[in-house]
Amino acid sequence: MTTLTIAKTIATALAEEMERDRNIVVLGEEVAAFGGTYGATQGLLDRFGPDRVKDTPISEGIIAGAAVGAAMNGLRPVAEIMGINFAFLAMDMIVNHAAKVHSMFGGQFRCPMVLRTTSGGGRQLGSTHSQTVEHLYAHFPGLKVVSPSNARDMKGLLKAAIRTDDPVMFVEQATMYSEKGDVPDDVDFLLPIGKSEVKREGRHCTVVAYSKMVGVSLKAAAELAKDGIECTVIDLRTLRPLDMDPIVDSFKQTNHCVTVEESWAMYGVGAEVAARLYETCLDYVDAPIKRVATKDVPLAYSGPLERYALPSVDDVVKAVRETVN
Amino acid sequence: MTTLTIAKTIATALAEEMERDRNIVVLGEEVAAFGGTYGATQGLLDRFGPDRVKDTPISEGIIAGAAVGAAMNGLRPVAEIMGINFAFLAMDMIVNHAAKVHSMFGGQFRCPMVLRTTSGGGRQLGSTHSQTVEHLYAHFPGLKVVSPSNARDMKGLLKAAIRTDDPVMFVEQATMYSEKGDVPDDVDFLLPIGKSEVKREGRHCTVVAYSKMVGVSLKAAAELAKDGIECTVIDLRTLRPLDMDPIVDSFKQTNHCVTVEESWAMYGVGAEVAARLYETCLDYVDAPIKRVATKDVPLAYSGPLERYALPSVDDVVKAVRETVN
Amino acid sequence: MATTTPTKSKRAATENAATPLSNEELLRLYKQMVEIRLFEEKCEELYQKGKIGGFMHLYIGQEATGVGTIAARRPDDNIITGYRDHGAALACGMSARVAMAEMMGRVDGCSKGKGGSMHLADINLKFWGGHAIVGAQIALGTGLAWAEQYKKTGAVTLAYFGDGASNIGYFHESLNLAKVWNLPIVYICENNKYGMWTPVEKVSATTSMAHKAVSYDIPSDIADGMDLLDVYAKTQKAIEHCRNGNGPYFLEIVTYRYRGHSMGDQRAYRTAEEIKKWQADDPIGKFEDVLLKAGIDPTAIDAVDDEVKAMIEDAVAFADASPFPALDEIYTDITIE
Amino acid sequence: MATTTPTKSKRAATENAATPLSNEELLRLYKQMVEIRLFEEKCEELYQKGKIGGFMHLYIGQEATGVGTIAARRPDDNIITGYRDHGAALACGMSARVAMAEMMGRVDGCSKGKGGSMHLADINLKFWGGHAIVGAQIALGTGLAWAEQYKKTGAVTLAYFGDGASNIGYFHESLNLAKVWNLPIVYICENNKYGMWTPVEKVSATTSMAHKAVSYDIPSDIADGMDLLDVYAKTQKAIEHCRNGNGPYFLEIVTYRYRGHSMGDQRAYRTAEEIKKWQADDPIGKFEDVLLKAGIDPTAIDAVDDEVKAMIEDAVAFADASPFPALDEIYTDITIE
Ligand SMILES: Cc1ncc(C[n+]2csc(CCOP(=O)(O)OP(=O)(O)O)c2C)c(N)n1
Ligand SMILES: Cc1ncc(C[n+]2csc(CCOP(=O)(O)OP(=O)(O)O)c2C)c(N)n1
Ligand SMILES: [Mg+2]
Ligand SMILES: [Mg+2]
Repeated sequence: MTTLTIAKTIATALAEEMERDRNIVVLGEEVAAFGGTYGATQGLLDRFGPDRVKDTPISEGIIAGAAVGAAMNGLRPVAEIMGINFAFLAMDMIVNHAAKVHSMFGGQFRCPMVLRTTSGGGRQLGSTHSQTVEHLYAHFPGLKVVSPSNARDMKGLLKAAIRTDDPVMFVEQATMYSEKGDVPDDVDFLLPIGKSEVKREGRHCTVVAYSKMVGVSLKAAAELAKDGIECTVIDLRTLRPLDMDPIVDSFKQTNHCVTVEESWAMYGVGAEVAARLYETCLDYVDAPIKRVATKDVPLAYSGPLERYALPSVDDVVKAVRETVN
Repeated sequence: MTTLTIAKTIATALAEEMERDRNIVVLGEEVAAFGGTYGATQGLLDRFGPDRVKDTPISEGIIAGAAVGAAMNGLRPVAEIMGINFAFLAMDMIVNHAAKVHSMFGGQFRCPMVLRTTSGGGRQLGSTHSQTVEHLYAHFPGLKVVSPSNARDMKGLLKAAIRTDDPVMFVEQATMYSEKGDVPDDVDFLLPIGKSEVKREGRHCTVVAYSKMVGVSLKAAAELAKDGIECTVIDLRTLRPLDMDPIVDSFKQTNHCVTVEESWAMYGVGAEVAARLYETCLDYVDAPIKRVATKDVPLAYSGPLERYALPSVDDVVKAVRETVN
Repeated sequence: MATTTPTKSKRAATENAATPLSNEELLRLYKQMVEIRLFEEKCEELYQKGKIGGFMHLYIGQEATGVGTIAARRPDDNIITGYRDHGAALACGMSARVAMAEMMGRVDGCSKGKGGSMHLADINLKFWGGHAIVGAQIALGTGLAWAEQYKKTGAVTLAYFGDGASNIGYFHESLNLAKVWNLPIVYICENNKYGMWTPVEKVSATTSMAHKAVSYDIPSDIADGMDLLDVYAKTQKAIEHCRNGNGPYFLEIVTYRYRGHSMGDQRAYRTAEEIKKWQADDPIGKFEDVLLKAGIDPTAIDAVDDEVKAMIEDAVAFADASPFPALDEIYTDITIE
Repeated sequence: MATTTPTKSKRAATENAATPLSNEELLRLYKQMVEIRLFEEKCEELYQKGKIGGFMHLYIGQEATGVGTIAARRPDDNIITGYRDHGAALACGMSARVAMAEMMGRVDGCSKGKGGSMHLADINLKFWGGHAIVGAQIALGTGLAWAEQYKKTGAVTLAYFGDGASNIGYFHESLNLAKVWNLPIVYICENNKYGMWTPVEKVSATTSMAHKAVSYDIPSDIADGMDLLDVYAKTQKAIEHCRNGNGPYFLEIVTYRYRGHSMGDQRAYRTAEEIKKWQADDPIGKFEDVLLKAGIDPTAIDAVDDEVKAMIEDAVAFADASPFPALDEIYTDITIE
């Protein structure tokens, strides 16, 4: 176990995997010479050389396109798109090609690639640079969408993403890179893609979150515990496939649920989780499931406005209180 | 009242609006010289000339980009993207620019544009050409997303979309262009954007659908009526803003609901409708809300496979039966 | 030849032209072109009968492009193209049976009936499809080429696209990256003068596709798509350039499609004269003359025609006998794990 | 001048160079450049103090580009640029007060604090922003130009973008459309040699941005971005070309940013020598010489420096006194209806 920042964890996981498999290559804007905008590819160029670690032009379409084509043809690219807000420019390649070359040609082609990108608000970047939209990709069969909540999970899930033969969107919350955590040293430390995990147990309310909102939910749970309200906090970790099992198990005990996501609620993750929970557990529902999300507005630059729009620990506390009462 | 195909209805509505307002211009691939792939812009070039009706290169990014820029600068473009599957190539322009130039600059700019496109499967076009993904756009505040279910609504809503000062995604189901309906002749016939409509009334189950699935649901309702199961069928018509009022009203009577959509269920429209319904009407729920949708697979070319994956009248009948029992 | 489309061979050649190909090879390429022509005519018929669905784009008139370029490849060189892909599939060596079964959505199709006309592919032939999002194959091909460069195989990638596709963003991003990374790829623009119903000059800043390579400092050439030998020679040169590590190459092939953009295209966007003019220059008729000039016996040519005719009938019978996939097949091939 | 960044004026000019501008005009443009320089230095300071947030990209070193090009526009010509937009905003006539209030997220900012550093704009100045998705402004500008053509106003659009942005798909699709539609737009590539930390030659097929216009048959020119008069003259020519109905024009302006890509950029991707070399050619210092050569009194120049210094202080005071927007402001300006 070593204490690492998330940025360092990612760089380490990438290095370990590249060491193991020569077909793994890394590409993206600023990933090579300067180790990534957020330092998540630091050291790879020095260690693996310019054939395996490649800076690209500002051309999101071909970053994804080159990755898909190379993945079809035997490589295992890990492409970085600097932010999910720019990934719209690569979206055709991701949802129409990465997600489909396997199925559309009857299984002939494979697309073992990982597309790493960052998501989330909270940095005063204005409305085009602050979105949380990974669930849009999770709509598409053929893709896997992973978004871990801490350093340890980053390692286990990134390595699993690189090793799977399917295309994976791997989404990192942009304000979390400097967060530290204890990370297993095992070079084969893997976490299963498609498994939610209970991060805290409690009997009054089931809180479902992923990525940064897991931390927010855990803080809220700690707060609520002071008043005797005990929450189970479940980390989805993967948006496709979506694992409802631990949520259903918990909900059958708590009979209350709050979902927490950094995206807008409308057509979001909370809606899907809630709809599924009602489908399977209607008899256990004691109160409407509440969704905590970013307010339904574009995020403004001005600090106070942005903070007001984003979901906070207080929002979660309030939602849980309202639900359990 | 005149009986028109949907294609002709759209062409007529466009012509009427262009007659009324010289700032309305039409652009897109094949929209001018040959009146659109589906004939929905037939006759416009002859009538309004090449300055107002413009064929473009195959460049989805600049089709949308030129429309947004021109809309900011005083025109009211109606852009056509040949299919929503190609609109991924314009998605940055739509969600990061059309949806945001008004808010991000504090209200200085306006973006009165309509982006018309087609959606849906059922034509054996394979998995990249058969998707139903308009709700992805409806995730974004700043946009309006409209998708009518019949000729009359096409006219009223397209005209309203053209007249609103906000950017609108206007989504037409591609197999419906030759469907006929009675269309009011009134050149000022408008339907409100953001209002769901009851298309049939019944007391046993509330069926919520939009676009082509309204027709499918109405057929199912007729079928069910033979067995004494009476459905209310509600047409969402607009995915953003989403009007829940008639759904809530109906559900309070029927206590049962089935949602029907042509997209995949996961993170789809049914999930949002269900989540909201439970939020406001939990005490009225007699059975889990069922979601009918395309099976969670990429659509195959082969006819039998495609038909099997798409939602059918039978699927709706079955879902309603299961719900009310 | 046996086609119903006029090919205008005069069967009266006199000169004895030297070609870089043996007579056997000439006959093989002739056969491929005839196979494509007859396959396409059969598809047209089957589409009208409702046996084939979806969007279908015929290659009639462009046969020398697919056959002439692919003849110049090494078997491990990659081929990737757009939805107008029947010609490339057959020229790569896909059997008409398997191609036809795919056209008809059957389980014995190359993609198990899941892809259809626009998505033919065979990984064993290094034929990577058939992609129907305009221009996407330019980007995918760039990725294929990158993988070969990385693996140091010496294989070159041939990425085909239309004049219309050259206007899309993928084109720009691909050519730029290929030049910067010095990738072994030949970008082949099949300039058939129209994208759907729109003539090149109405939507492109330049009517010369080769001119589009200038800004990237990528060398280019223009081949006569009605002349298989010209196509072949220029493709050889292009592939050599890439194989020798000189980076990407751009080849414009000027050609023409006799049929509409896709089935059901009845629009009057071109004149009968224009079509006739090009048909007078038919790539198959023209190549027949080459064969005759090379001294190949007319009866040998007739024999090929008959053989191909039988092959196509056999392919239809095969496809017709092949079942539709089981419904549960929709749940397979989505993800691997 | 009063900046802390070396500008290297020698204040010892002897020749009496003729310029196309009056002395009054020269002083006005000098003042604009100094205003930008001091505004940027102040922003740097305020960012370090935490008064400004987000990503911030300074224009120091590139002043002659913004000022020299915009000086050549008619007031109704459109300006649109990327996130490195402070210079264009001020050169368009936005008051430092309003710009600074926006930088600090205050209600009196040009975008009510909603846009911040990357999204300055003023519709009344026909300054259309500040857009932070790389290259999007190339497409938006093309749309602005189309509207002017349609309305027959004679107004020309100036769309600015970086060397890095020229590699994105929007660039290709925009230039092609502008040529086909004959739009009145000057594409202005501010080639400052780097996109973030990556030098042009590492990511672009050609190091000459003007060369990128060749494929579209769009005429182009290259201006020395350290020389305001050269920029001004070449922009005039470009705008004239467009105003006369000759379609798009491409102008590469070779320039340099002294600071990092954005605040907090500490990477060592260029040498101190390189930066010094460019600073020796500082656009403001150089232009000071022009003023002196034109016979302008050094004390007049000093007076401008002092005036601008006071202006910037006043702008900061104004912005600091302006309140943050009310929280409910998040619900406004989303849609109109
Ligand atoms: C991104 C995208 N936009 C539009 C279409 C619709 N479309 C299919 S083929 C085509 C014309 C392409 O013309 P060209 O590239 O010249 O190829 P050709 O058909 O002539 O072989 C269009 C517009 C598409 N499939 N994908
Ligand atoms: C589509 C997109 N990709 C990536 C980014 C991140 N990014 C912001 S600025 C920049 C560099 C742009 O360089 P250049 O165009 O040369 O402009 P300069 O900063 O030098 O003025 C990058 C990669 C972005 N904002 N948008
Ligand atoms: Mg063509
Ligand atoms: Mg630059």
